Amino acid sequence: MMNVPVLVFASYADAFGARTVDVPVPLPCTVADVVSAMRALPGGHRLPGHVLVAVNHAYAKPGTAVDHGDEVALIPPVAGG
Amino acid sequence: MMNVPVLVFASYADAFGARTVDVPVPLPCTVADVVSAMRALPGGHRLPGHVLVAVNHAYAKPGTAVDHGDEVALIPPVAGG
Amino acid sequence: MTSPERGALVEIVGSAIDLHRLVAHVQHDGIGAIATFLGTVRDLNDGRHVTGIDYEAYQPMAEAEMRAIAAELGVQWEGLSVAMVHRVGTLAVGDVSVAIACAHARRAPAADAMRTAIEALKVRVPIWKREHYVDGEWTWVDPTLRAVAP
Amino acid sequence: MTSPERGALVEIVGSAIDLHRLVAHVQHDGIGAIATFLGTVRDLNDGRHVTGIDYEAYQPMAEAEMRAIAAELGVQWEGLSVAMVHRVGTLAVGDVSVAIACAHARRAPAADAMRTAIEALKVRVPIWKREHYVDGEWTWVDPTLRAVAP
Repeated sequence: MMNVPVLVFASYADAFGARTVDVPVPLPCTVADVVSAMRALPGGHRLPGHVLVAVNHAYAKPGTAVDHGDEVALIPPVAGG
Repeated sequence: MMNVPVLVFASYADAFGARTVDVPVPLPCTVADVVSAMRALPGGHRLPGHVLVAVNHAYAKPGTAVDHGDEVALIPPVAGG
Repeated sequence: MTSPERGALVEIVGSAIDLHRLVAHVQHDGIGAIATFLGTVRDLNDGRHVTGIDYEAYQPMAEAEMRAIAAELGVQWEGLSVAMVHRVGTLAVGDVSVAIACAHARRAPAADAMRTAIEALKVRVPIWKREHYVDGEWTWVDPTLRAVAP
Repeated sequence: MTSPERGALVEIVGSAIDLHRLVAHVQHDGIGAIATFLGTVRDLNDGRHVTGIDYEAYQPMAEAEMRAIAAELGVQWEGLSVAMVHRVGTLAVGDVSVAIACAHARRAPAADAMRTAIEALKVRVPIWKREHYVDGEWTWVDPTLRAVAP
Protein backbone atom coordinates (compact mmCIF):
# COMPACT_ATOMS: atom_id res chain seq x y z
CA MET A 1 0.00 0.00 0.00
CA MET A 2 1.09 3.55 -0.78
CA ASN A 3 -0.22 6.81 0.59
CA VAL A 4 -1.55 8.89 -2.29
CA PRO A 5 -2.05 12.55 -1.38
CA VAL A 6 -5.52 13.61 -2.55
CA LEU A 7 -6.52 17.28 -2.73
CA VAL A 8 -9.90 18.13 -1.24
CA PHE A 9 -11.77 21.42 -1.42
CA ALA A 10 -14.67 23.34 0.07
CA SER A 11 -17.18 21.07 1.87
CA TYR A 12 -14.94 18.03 1.31
CA ALA A 13 -12.06 19.83 3.02
CA ASP A 14 -14.41 20.50 5.93
CA ALA A 15 -15.39 16.80 5.99
CA PHE A 16 -11.81 15.61 6.30
CA GLY A 17 -10.58 18.59 8.30
CA ALA A 18 -7.70 19.02 5.86
CA ARG A 19 -6.81 20.32 2.39
CA THR A 20 -4.88 17.16 1.52
CA VAL A 21 -5.72 13.63 2.59
CA ASP A 22 -3.20 10.78 2.49
CA VAL A 23 -5.11 7.82 1.08
CA PRO A 24 -3.73 4.28 1.44
CA VAL A 25 -4.10 2.43 -1.87
CA PRO A 26 -2.07 -0.10 -3.88
CA LEU A 27 -0.49 1.58 -6.94
CA PRO A 28 -1.34 1.52 -9.76
CA CYS A 29 -5.05 1.62 -8.98
CA THR A 30 -8.18 3.38 -10.26
CA VAL A 31 -10.08 6.50 -9.35
CA ALA A 32 -12.83 4.27 -7.93
CA ASP A 33 -10.28 2.59 -5.64
CA VAL A 34 -9.15 5.98 -4.32
CA VAL A 35 -12.71 7.07 -3.58
CA SER A 36 -13.53 3.76 -1.86
CA ALA A 37 -10.47 4.07 0.34
CA MET A 38 -11.40 7.65 1.22
CA ARG A 39 -14.87 6.62 2.37
CA ALA A 40 -13.23 4.42 5.01
CA LEU A 41 -11.14 7.31 6.42
CA PRO A 42 -12.30 9.60 9.27
CA GLY A 43 -14.77 12.08 7.73
CA GLY A 44 -15.19 9.94 4.61
CA HIS A 45 -18.76 9.08 5.57
CA ARG A 46 -19.65 12.71 4.78
CA LEU A 47 -18.86 12.27 1.07
CA PRO A 48 -21.97 12.04 -1.12
CA GLY A 49 -22.87 8.89 -3.02
CA HIS A 50 -21.35 10.18 -6.23
CA VAL A 51 -18.01 11.98 -6.11
CA LEU A 52 -16.28 13.71 -9.02
CA VAL A 53 -12.54 13.20 -9.27
CA ALA A 54 -9.86 14.98 -11.28
CA VAL A 55 -6.54 13.44 -12.23
CA ASN A 56 -3.82 15.82 -13.40
CA HIS A 57 -6.27 18.75 -13.65
CA ALA A 58 -8.83 16.95 -15.83
CA TYR A 59 -12.11 15.28 -14.90
CA ALA A 60 -11.57 11.51 -14.63
CA LYS A 61 -13.81 8.44 -14.79
CA PRO A 62 -14.07 5.74 -12.09
CA GLY A 63 -11.86 3.50 -14.22
CA THR A 64 -9.16 6.09 -14.85
CA ALA A 65 -5.75 4.83 -13.67
CA VAL A 66 -3.93 6.47 -10.77
CA ASP A 67 -0.19 5.95 -10.35
CA HIS A 68 2.85 7.54 -8.72
CA GLY A 69 3.12 11.26 -9.42
CA ASP A 70 -0.48 11.79 -10.54
CA GLU A 71 -2.24 14.77 -8.98
CA VAL A 72 -5.58 13.49 -7.68
CA ALA A 73 -8.35 15.80 -6.43
CA LEU A 74 -11.94 15.35 -5.28
CA ILE A 75 -14.20 17.94 -6.90
CA PRO A 76 -17.28 18.95 -4.89
CA PRO A 77 -20.27 20.33 -6.85
CA VAL A 78 -18.85 23.49 -8.44
CA ALA A 79 -20.42 26.88 -7.78
CA GLY A 80 -18.36 29.45 -9.63
CA GLY A 81 -19.73 32.59 -11.19
CA MET B 1 -50.03 77.82 -47.31
CA MET B 2 -47.52 77.86 -44.47
CA ASN B 3 -43.86 76.94 -44.47
CA VAL B 4 -43.32 74.05 -42.05
CA PRO B 5 -39.67 73.52 -41.12
CA VAL B 6 -38.86 69.82 -41.51
CA LEU B 7 -35.67 68.34 -40.05
CA VAL B 8 -33.71 66.07 -42.38
CA PHE B 9 -30.72 63.87 -41.54
CA ALA B 10 -27.94 61.85 -43.11
CA SER B 11 -28.63 60.94 -46.75
CA TYR B 12 -31.82 63.03 -46.76
CA ALA B 13 -29.82 66.09 -45.65
CA ASP B 14 -27.47 65.39 -48.56
CA ALA B 15 -30.46 65.13 -50.92
CA PHE B 16 -31.83 68.53 -49.94
CA GLY B 17 -28.46 70.13 -49.27
CA ALA B 18 -29.71 71.32 -45.89
CA ARG B 19 -30.46 70.18 -42.34
CA THR B 20 -33.87 71.86 -42.31
CA VAL B 21 -36.26 72.19 -45.26
CA ASP B 22 -39.09 74.73 -45.35
CA VAL B 23 -42.04 72.83 -46.76
CA PRO B 24 -45.11 74.72 -48.09
CA VAL B 25 -48.28 73.03 -46.83
CA PRO B 26 -51.72 74.15 -45.64
CA LEU B 27 -52.06 73.74 -41.86
CA PRO B 28 -53.38 71.63 -40.30
CA CYS B 29 -52.39 68.84 -42.66
CA THR B 30 -51.07 65.28 -42.42
CA VAL B 31 -47.67 63.63 -42.48
CA ALA B 32 -48.51 62.32 -45.96
CA ASP B 33 -49.16 65.88 -47.15
CA VAL B 34 -45.76 66.98 -45.86
CA VAL B 35 -43.95 64.14 -47.60
CA SER B 36 -45.82 64.77 -50.88
CA ALA B 37 -44.87 68.44 -50.78
CA MET B 38 -41.25 67.58 -50.10
CA ARG B 39 -41.07 65.29 -53.15
CA ALA B 40 -41.85 68.34 -55.29
CA LEU B 41 -38.97 70.38 -53.81
CA PRO B 42 -35.44 70.48 -55.29
CA GLY B 43 -33.75 67.24 -54.19
CA GLY B 44 -37.07 65.66 -53.24
CA HIS B 45 -36.85 63.19 -56.12
CA ARG B 46 -34.00 61.52 -54.22
CA LEU B 47 -36.32 60.42 -51.40
CA PRO B 48 -37.16 56.70 -51.49
CA GLY B 49 -40.70 55.46 -52.16
CA HIS B 50 -41.41 54.97 -48.46
CA VAL B 51 -40.28 57.62 -46.00
CA LEU B 52 -40.49 57.40 -42.21
CA VAL B 53 -41.58 60.56 -40.44
CA ALA B 54 -41.42 61.60 -36.80
CA VAL B 55 -43.70 64.21 -35.22
CA ASN B 56 -42.60 65.59 -31.87
CA HIS B 57 -39.88 62.92 -31.45
CA ALA B 58 -42.17 59.94 -32.07
CA TYR B 59 -42.67 57.83 -35.18
CA ALA B 60 -45.82 59.00 -36.99
CA LYS B 61 -48.23 57.46 -39.49
CA PRO B 62 -49.16 58.96 -42.88
CA GLY B 63 -52.44 60.14 -41.38
CA THR B 64 -50.90 61.78 -38.29
CA ALA B 65 -51.87 65.45 -38.06
CA VAL B 66 -49.28 68.20 -38.43
CA ASP B 67 -50.05 71.68 -37.11
CA HIS B 68 -48.29 74.85 -35.98
CA GLY B 69 -45.50 74.18 -33.50
CA ASP B 70 -45.11 70.47 -34.24
CA GLU B 71 -41.54 69.30 -34.75
CA VAL B 72 -41.50 67.28 -37.96
CA ALA B 73 -38.53 65.18 -39.10
CA LEU B 74 -37.81 62.73 -41.90
CA ILE B 75 -36.09 59.60 -40.59
CA PRO B 76 -33.79 57.80 -43.07
CA PRO B 77 -33.16 54.08 -42.47
CA VAL B 78 -31.46 54.02 -39.08
CA ALA B 79 -28.02 52.51 -38.64
CA GLY B 80 -27.01 52.98 -35.02
CA GLY B 81 -24.94 50.55 -33.03
CA MET C 1 -24.34 51.23 -3.71
CA THR C 2 -27.30 52.84 -5.34
CA SER C 3 -30.98 52.11 -5.10
CA PRO C 4 -32.55 49.62 -7.53
CA GLU C 5 -35.34 52.07 -8.30
CA ARG C 6 -33.21 54.64 -10.14
CA GLY C 7 -34.11 55.32 -13.75
CA ALA C 8 -32.24 54.24 -16.83
CA LEU C 9 -29.10 56.07 -17.92
CA VAL C 10 -29.75 57.10 -21.53
CA GLU C 11 -27.48 59.47 -23.45
CA ILE C 12 -26.17 60.58 -26.80
CA VAL C 13 -22.61 61.75 -26.23
CA GLY C 14 -19.96 63.48 -28.33
CA SER C 15 -16.86 61.93 -26.80
CA ALA C 16 -15.43 58.59 -25.67
CA ILE C 17 -17.81 56.29 -23.79
CA ASP C 18 -16.73 55.17 -20.32
CA LEU C 19 -18.04 51.64 -19.77
CA HIS C 20 -17.37 51.89 -16.04
CA ARG C 21 -19.89 54.71 -15.77
CA LEU C 22 -22.62 52.50 -17.24
CA VAL C 23 -21.67 49.57 -15.01
CA ALA C 24 -21.66 51.81 -11.94
CA HIS C 25 -25.08 53.14 -12.90
CA VAL C 26 -26.77 49.74 -13.12
CA GLN C 27 -25.00 48.13 -10.18
CA HIS C 28 -26.60 47.85 -6.76
CA ASP C 29 -26.63 45.32 -3.93
CA GLY C 30 -29.62 43.41 -5.29
CA ILE C 31 -28.09 42.44 -8.62
CA GLY C 32 -26.02 39.35 -9.33
CA ALA C 33 -25.30 39.79 -13.03
CA ILE C 34 -24.38 42.61 -15.39
CA ALA C 35 -24.37 41.97 -19.13
CA THR C 36 -22.81 44.65 -21.30
CA PHE C 37 -22.49 45.25 -25.01
CA LEU C 38 -19.93 47.41 -26.76
CA GLY C 39 -20.19 48.21 -30.44
CA THR C 40 -16.88 49.17 -32.03
CA VAL C 41 -15.83 50.49 -35.42
CA ARG C 42 -14.25 47.61 -37.29
CA ASP C 43 -11.79 47.80 -40.13
CA LEU C 44 -13.84 45.75 -42.58
CA ASN C 45 -17.56 45.99 -43.40
CA ASP C 46 -19.30 44.23 -46.25
CA GLY C 47 -15.87 43.48 -47.66
CA ARG C 48 -14.74 47.12 -47.76
CA HIS C 49 -11.84 48.51 -45.75
CA VAL C 50 -13.19 51.13 -43.37
CA THR C 51 -11.09 54.05 -42.15
CA GLY C 52 -13.68 55.68 -39.92
CA ILE C 53 -17.35 56.37 -39.34
CA ASP C 54 -19.30 59.59 -38.81
CA TYR C 55 -22.27 59.00 -36.53
CA GLU C 56 -25.19 61.40 -36.54
CA ALA C 57 -28.27 61.34 -34.30
CA TYR C 58 -31.59 63.11 -34.03
CA GLN C 59 -30.69 63.62 -30.41
CA PRO C 60 -33.99 64.36 -28.61
CA MET C 61 -35.80 61.58 -30.44
CA ALA C 62 -32.87 59.16 -30.11
CA GLU C 63 -32.85 59.68 -26.36
CA ALA C 64 -36.65 59.36 -26.23
CA GLU C 65 -36.50 56.05 -28.14
CA MET C 66 -33.73 54.75 -25.90
CA ARG C 67 -35.75 55.70 -22.82
CA ALA C 68 -38.75 53.88 -24.33
CA ILE C 69 -36.65 50.77 -24.98
CA ALA C 70 -35.32 50.84 -21.42
CA ALA C 71 -38.86 51.19 -20.08
CA GLU C 72 -40.08 48.27 -22.18
CA LEU C 73 -37.19 46.11 -20.98
CA GLY C 74 -38.08 46.99 -17.40
CA VAL C 75 -41.62 45.77 -17.98
CA GLN C 76 -40.42 42.51 -19.54
CA TRP C 77 -37.81 41.86 -16.84
CA GLU C 78 -38.88 43.21 -13.46
CA GLY C 79 -36.05 44.67 -11.40
CA LEU C 80 -33.83 45.29 -14.44
CA SER C 81 -31.39 48.22 -14.42
CA VAL C 82 -30.44 49.66 -17.81
CA ALA C 83 -27.82 52.05 -19.20
CA MET C 84 -27.54 52.89 -22.92
CA VAL C 85 -25.08 55.43 -24.34
CA HIS C 86 -24.42 56.10 -28.02
CA ARG C 87 -21.59 58.25 -29.31
CA VAL C 88 -21.88 60.62 -32.27
CA GLY C 89 -19.27 62.46 -34.32
CA THR C 90 -16.22 61.12 -36.13
CA LEU C 91 -15.00 57.75 -34.87
CA ALA C 92 -11.85 55.88 -35.82
CA VAL C 93 -11.42 52.13 -36.21
CA GLY C 94 -11.51 50.58 -32.73
CA ASP C 95 -13.57 53.36 -31.17
CA VAL C 96 -16.64 52.38 -29.15
CA SER C 97 -19.83 53.69 -30.78
CA VAL C 98 -22.40 52.28 -28.38
CA ALA C 99 -22.42 50.79 -24.89
CA ILE C 100 -25.27 49.03 -23.10
CA ALA C 101 -25.36 47.60 -19.59
CA CYS C 102 -28.21 45.54 -18.15
CA ALA C 103 -28.18 44.35 -14.55
CA HIS C 104 -30.51 41.92 -12.83
CA ALA C 105 -30.58 39.60 -9.84
CA ARG C 106 -30.15 36.67 -12.26
CA ARG C 107 -27.94 36.24 -15.29
CA ALA C 108 -30.50 35.08 -17.86
CA PRO C 109 -32.62 38.27 -17.70
CA ALA C 110 -29.49 40.44 -17.71
CA ALA C 111 -28.11 38.73 -20.82
CA ASP C 112 -31.45 38.51 -22.63
CA ALA C 113 -32.25 42.16 -21.93
CA MET C 114 -28.83 43.28 -23.17
CA ARG C 115 -29.36 41.41 -26.42
CA THR C 116 -32.89 42.75 -26.82
CA ALA C 117 -31.65 46.29 -26.14
CA ILE C 118 -29.02 46.32 -28.88
CA GLU C 119 -31.40 44.76 -31.41
CA ALA C 120 -34.07 47.35 -30.58
CA LEU C 121 -31.57 50.19 -30.73
CA LYS C 122 -30.51 49.16 -34.20
CA VAL C 123 -34.03 49.17 -35.62
CA ARG C 124 -35.67 52.07 -33.76
CA VAL C 125 -33.23 54.71 -32.57
CA PRO C 126 -32.69 57.53 -35.10
CA ILE C 127 -28.93 57.34 -35.52
CA TRP C 128 -27.09 57.18 -38.83
CA LYS C 129 -23.57 56.36 -39.87
CA ARG C 130 -21.45 57.39 -42.82
CA GLU C 131 -18.65 54.93 -43.48
CA HIS C 132 -15.39 56.13 -44.99
CA TYR C 133 -13.29 53.71 -47.00
CA VAL C 134 -9.58 53.51 -47.83
CA ASP C 135 -10.29 54.44 -51.45
CA GLY C 136 -11.69 57.81 -50.31
CA GLU C 137 -15.31 56.90 -50.98
CA TRP C 138 -18.02 57.08 -48.33
CA THR C 139 -21.61 56.00 -47.95
CA TRP C 140 -24.50 56.36 -45.54
CA VAL C 141 -25.07 52.82 -44.32
CA ASP C 142 -28.58 51.53 -45.01
CA PRO C 143 -29.15 48.24 -43.17
CA THR C 144 -32.45 47.76 -45.03
CA LEU C 145 -30.46 47.19 -48.22
CA ARG C 146 -28.33 44.42 -46.78
CA ALA C 147 -28.86 40.81 -45.82
CA VAL C 148 -25.94 40.40 -43.45
CA ALA C 149 -26.16 38.33 -40.29
CA PRO C 150 -26.06 40.41 -37.09
CA MET D 1 -4.65 47.55 -31.48
CA THR D 2 -3.69 43.97 -30.95
CA SER D 3 -3.64 41.02 -33.26
CA PRO D 4 -6.74 38.83 -33.57
CA GLU D 5 -4.63 35.70 -33.18
CA ARG D 6 -3.65 36.27 -29.56
CA GLY D 7 -4.74 33.59 -27.10
CA ALA D 8 -7.47 33.82 -24.52
CA LEU D 9 -6.88 35.70 -21.27
CA VAL D 10 -7.72 33.19 -18.51
CA GLU D 11 -6.97 33.84 -14.86
CA ILE D 12 -7.88 33.11 -11.26
CA VAL D 13 -7.08 36.28 -9.30
CA GLY D 14 -7.03 37.23 -5.64
CA SER D 15 -8.00 40.88 -5.95
CA ALA D 16 -10.52 43.15 -7.69
CA ILE D 17 -11.20 42.40 -11.36
CA ASP D 18 -10.58 45.22 -13.84
CA LEU D 19 -13.15 44.91 -16.64
CA HIS D 20 -11.17 47.29 -18.83
CA ARG D 21 -8.27 44.84 -18.88
CA LEU D 22 -10.52 42.11 -20.28
CA VAL D 23 -12.03 44.45 -22.85
CA ALA D 24 -8.59 45.66 -23.92
CA HIS D 25 -7.45 42.06 -24.29
CA VAL D 26 -10.22 41.00 -26.66
CA GLN D 27 -10.40 44.23 -28.67
CA HIS D 28 -8.71 44.59 -32.05
CA ASP D 29 -9.46 46.35 -35.31
CA GLY D 30 -11.36 43.41 -36.79
CA ILE D 31 -14.04 43.22 -34.14
CA GLY D 32 -17.33 45.08 -34.13
CA ALA D 33 -18.90 43.80 -30.93
CA ILE D 34 -17.81 42.99 -27.40
CA ALA D 35 -20.21 41.24 -25.05
CA THR D 36 -19.23 41.10 -21.40
CA PHE D 37 -20.60 39.44 -18.30
CA LEU D 38 -19.99 40.44 -14.72
CA GLY D 39 -21.12 38.27 -11.83
CA THR D 40 -21.54 40.18 -8.58
CA VAL D 41 -22.26 39.20 -5.00
CA ARG D 42 -25.88 40.07 -4.31
CA ASP D 43 -27.46 40.72 -0.96
CA LEU D 44 -30.17 38.07 -1.25
CA ASN D 45 -29.84 34.44 -2.40
CA ASP D 46 -32.57 31.81 -2.12
CA GLY D 47 -34.36 34.16 0.23
CA ARG D 48 -31.44 34.51 2.67
CA HIS D 49 -29.66 37.80 3.37
CA VAL D 50 -26.04 37.42 2.30
CA THR D 51 -23.22 39.39 3.92
CA GLY D 52 -20.37 38.03 1.84
CA ILE D 53 -18.95 35.06 -0.05
CA ASP D 54 -15.67 33.19 0.21
CA TYR D 55 -14.62 31.86 -3.19
CA GLU D 56 -12.16 28.99 -3.44
CA ALA D 57 -10.66 27.48 -6.60
CA TYR D 58 -8.55 24.53 -7.58
CA GLN D 59 -6.43 27.01 -9.45
CA PRO D 60 -4.45 24.97 -12.02
CA MET D 61 -7.50 22.92 -12.99
CA ALA D 62 -9.80 25.96 -12.96
CA GLU D 63 -7.49 27.77 -15.37
CA ALA D 64 -7.18 24.63 -17.51
CA GLU D 65 -10.97 24.29 -17.72
CA MET D 66 -11.36 27.98 -18.59
CA ARG D 67 -8.73 27.63 -21.31
CA ALA D 68 -10.63 24.58 -22.62
CA ILE D 69 -13.90 26.53 -22.64
CA ALA D 70 -12.24 29.41 -24.50
CA ALA D 71 -10.79 27.00 -27.04
CA GLU D 72 -14.17 25.34 -27.61
CA LEU D 73 -15.83 28.73 -28.08
CA GLY D 74 -13.16 29.62 -30.63
CA VAL D 75 -13.99 26.49 -32.60
CA GLN D 76 -17.73 27.22 -32.49
CA TRP D 77 -17.30 30.90 -33.46
CA GLU D 78 -14.30 31.47 -35.68
CA GLY D 79 -12.44 34.68 -35.01
CA LEU D 80 -13.72 34.97 -31.45
CA SER D 81 -11.55 36.63 -28.80
CA VAL D 82 -12.13 35.56 -25.20
CA ALA D 83 -11.15 36.75 -21.73
CA MET D 84 -12.32 35.03 -18.51
CA VAL D 85 -11.21 36.04 -15.03
CA HIS D 86 -12.55 34.68 -11.75
CA ARG D 87 -11.76 36.12 -8.36
CA VAL D 88 -11.16 34.06 -5.21
CA GLY D 89 -10.98 35.02 -1.55
CA THR D 90 -13.45 36.91 0.60
CA LEU D 91 -15.89 39.10 -1.37
CA ALA D 92 -18.41 41.59 -0.04
CA VAL D 93 -21.87 42.33 -1.42
CA GLY D 94 -21.44 44.21 -4.69
CA ASP D 95 -18.00 42.82 -5.46
CA VAL D 96 -17.39 41.33 -8.91
CA SER D 97 -16.65 37.59 -8.68
CA VAL D 98 -16.29 36.80 -12.39
CA ALA D 99 -15.82 38.74 -15.61
CA ILE D 100 -16.05 37.45 -19.17
CA ALA D 101 -15.49 39.33 -22.42
CA CYS D 102 -16.15 37.90 -25.89
CA ALA D 103 -15.35 39.90 -29.03
CA HIS D 104 -16.25 39.12 -32.62
CA ALA D 105 -16.74 40.90 -35.92
CA ARG D 106 -20.50 40.52 -35.45
CA ARG D 107 -22.69 40.96 -32.40
CA ALA D 108 -24.61 37.65 -32.42
CA PRO D 109 -21.51 35.45 -32.02
CA ALA D 110 -20.09 37.80 -29.37
CA ALA D 111 -23.31 37.70 -27.33
CA ASP D 112 -23.93 33.97 -27.80
CA ALA D 113 -20.34 33.09 -26.89
CA MET D 114 -20.50 35.23 -23.75
CA ARG D 115 -23.64 33.45 -22.65
CA THR D 116 -22.19 30.02 -23.46
CA ALA D 117 -19.02 30.90 -21.56
CA ILE D 118 -20.71 31.78 -18.28
CA GLU D 119 -22.98 28.73 -18.44
CA ALA D 120 -19.97 26.46 -19.09
CA LEU D 121 -17.97 28.11 -16.32
CA LYS D 122 -20.73 27.46 -13.83
CA VAL D 123 -20.94 23.74 -14.57
CA ARG D 124 -17.30 22.82 -15.27
CA VAL D 125 -14.79 25.10 -13.60
CA PRO D 126 -13.71 23.89 -10.13
CA ILE D 127 -14.62 26.93 -8.05
CA TRP D 128 -16.67 26.87 -4.87
CA LYS D 129 -18.36 29.48 -2.78
CA ARG D 130 -19.26 29.68 0.89
CA GLU D 131 -22.07 32.13 1.54
CA HIS D 132 -22.26 33.97 4.83
CA TYR D 133 -25.63 35.15 6.10
CA VAL D 134 -26.73 37.92 8.43
CA ASP D 135 -27.65 35.39 11.14
CA GLY D 136 -23.99 34.28 11.28
CA GLU D 137 -24.60 30.98 9.50
CA TRP D 138 -22.75 29.94 6.37
CA THR D 139 -22.98 27.19 3.78
CA TRP D 140 -21.07 25.88 0.79
CA VAL D 141 -23.39 26.54 -2.13
CA ASP D 142 -24.35 23.38 -4.03
CA PRO D 143 -26.20 24.29 -7.26
CA THR D 144 -27.06 20.63 -7.82
CA LEU D 145 -29.42 20.81 -4.82
CA ARG D 146 -31.40 23.76 -6.15
CA ALA D 147 -33.94 24.33 -8.87
CA VAL D 148 -33.55 28.07 -9.33
CA ALA D 149 -33.70 29.77 -12.70
CA PRO D 150 -30.32 31.08 -13.90
